[in-house]
Amino acid sequence: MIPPNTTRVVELKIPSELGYERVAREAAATVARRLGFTPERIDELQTAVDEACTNAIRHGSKSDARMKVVVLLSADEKKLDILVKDPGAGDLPPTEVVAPDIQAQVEGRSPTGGLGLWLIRQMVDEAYFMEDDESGGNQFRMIIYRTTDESRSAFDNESPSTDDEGGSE
Amino acid sequence: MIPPNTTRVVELKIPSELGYERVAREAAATVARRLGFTPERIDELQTAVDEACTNAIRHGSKSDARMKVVVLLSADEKKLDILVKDPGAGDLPPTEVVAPDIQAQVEGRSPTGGLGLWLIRQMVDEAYFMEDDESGGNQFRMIIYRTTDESRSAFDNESPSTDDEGGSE
Amino acid sequence: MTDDIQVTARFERGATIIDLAGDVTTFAEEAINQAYHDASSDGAHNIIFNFREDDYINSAGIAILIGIVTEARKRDQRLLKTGLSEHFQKIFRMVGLTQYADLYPTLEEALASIEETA
Amino acid sequence: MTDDIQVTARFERGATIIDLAGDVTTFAEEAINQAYHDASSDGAHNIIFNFREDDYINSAGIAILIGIVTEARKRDQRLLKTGLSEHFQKIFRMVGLTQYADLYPTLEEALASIEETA
Ligand SMILES: Nc1ncnc2c1ncn2[C@@H]1O[C@H](COP(=O)(O)OP(=O)(O)O)[C@@H](O)[C@H]1O
Ligand SMILES: Nc1ncnc2c1ncn2[C@@H]1O[C@H](COP(=O)(O)OP(=O)(O)O)[C@@H](O)[C@H]1O
Repeated sequence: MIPPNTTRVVELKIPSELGYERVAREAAATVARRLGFTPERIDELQTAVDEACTNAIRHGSKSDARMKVVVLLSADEKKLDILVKDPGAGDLPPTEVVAPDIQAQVEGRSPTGGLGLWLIRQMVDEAYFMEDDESGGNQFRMIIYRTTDESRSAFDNESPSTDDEGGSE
Repeated sequence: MIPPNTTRVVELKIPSELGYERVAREAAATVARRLGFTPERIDELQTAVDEACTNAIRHGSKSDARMKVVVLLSADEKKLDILVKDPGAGDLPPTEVVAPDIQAQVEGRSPTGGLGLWLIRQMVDEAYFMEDDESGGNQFRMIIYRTTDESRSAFDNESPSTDDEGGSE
Repeated sequence: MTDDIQVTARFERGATIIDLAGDVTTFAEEAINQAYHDASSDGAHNIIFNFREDDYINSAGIAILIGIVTEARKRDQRLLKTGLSEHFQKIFRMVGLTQYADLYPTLEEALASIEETA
Repeated sequence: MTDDIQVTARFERGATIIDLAGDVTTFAEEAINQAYHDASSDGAHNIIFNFREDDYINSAGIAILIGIVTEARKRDQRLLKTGLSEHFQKIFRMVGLTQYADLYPTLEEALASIEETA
């Protein structure tokens, strides 16, 4: 009935307020679990989504709770594709990501912080700001690919039969 | 800066496929935790949201994964207000909710099931289908009120200071 | 989501223990019914459904259990439930399932009760 | 979200143990710094940050810990970290925090190491 390999999309809008990134991180974890990703990769994904949303809240919306951050989680048989959109209320995001110099931070030669984007890069297969968004906001994209091992389940028509007639469930 | 008592809204769209109700249930729990609801009430809320979304998927969308169920979680200082919208692809929802007759089910005199709506009623302060939705779909509304005990936090401006300048976080 | 539930059975101190770990929903139907029927074929008299504190159970899961209660009555089996969180203990009581399947907080207490009545 | 973190301190076997339960994010900054400064004022030499397996730590939380490492170096204190999940152990290593604060899987192992070097 449903065409095979239909992409499943979960869309989430959260207020631009620190704390709500947790909703996004847990939604991503639930979707990834459903797709059969390993616990380790789900942990990595959670860190990536949390950092991306935290940035979208802090930098992309200046923590104004009247603004919104949108998270799109698109799953198909090959990958989980995540888009984090913010209103672009802050400065432009950086075009390069540098590894944090912890030693300099510890020795007080540079301010602490600046770990998020670098960490995201270590966690997912692809991560970048998309160019040319008509909306004027930022779009940050992250992808994790499913390994052959993870590519079973969820798309193999294994849902239980469900009719809407009630009776024995 | 932000007007006090601004309502915080989390919006979630999930594919109409069993399993995705879990994303909604967890999002509701996270928001409720943030509002200071007790663990017991969060458990109740999870059951209510899960059942409402399961119905929206099974009955309101006939489990067609190309359709969507929308969940709106609106929090203010008084309550958490939850709206579950489905495309209305099935029959009209019932206007009355009857307590399940477990004895009849166990004795085989009536089919098992039919617990969801009744259970929701036991879990939340208010629960009903809204009438007259222009969209032609169903809108199911659930409310839990915050007790005086729970009404602190989250709306008392206790967020940490967050600027977008980086530096020490 | 099929991976979200694990159903395993073992025999101990006069009872068949069916351990349930994960989400008890429609997706669990086949595995739970299978475990119950295997136990019945083996002539089990006391059957314990042993949940985990963090299992999630929805109304479809409860419907599965009602179905099993129905069969257990015909076979004159004793059903017990253990390990449920407070929340689901409350729901099982509200729904009336506790009339047909005794609730024990822990597996140990359920096993002790079986040994007493043996 | 302030309720999402619990920070408590205790003294045991030659070490100040700061137990962290919950989300280690910006919201935790005050509580963690406070606990660290109280320990320092009491003259603590060995300070163990004892996480829970299911704590969540984001980059803002790591920044708080880097801040404490910076101060601990000045005070010649020894910092240890215990109880972290595999995931956060890996992240702490990637970031380089482990150069400045020894990682032990369990609190017991950290305490034993302190007693050895005492
Ligand atoms: N969504 C965004 N919009 C605008 N700027 C961003 C965004 N995300 C990151 N940045 C910029 O990139 C810098 C580095 O981000 P990050 O590595 O996460 O560290 P931190 O947030 O601690 O500064 C930020 O300080 C900010 O200037
Ligand atoms: N969103 C909905 N759209 C249409 N019908 C609904 C919806 N929710 C519930 N119903 C109807 O109400 C009945 C009772 O629902 P419920 O108490 O949840 O039990 P069950 O889903 O097991 O039948 C369903 O069988 C269905 O006919």
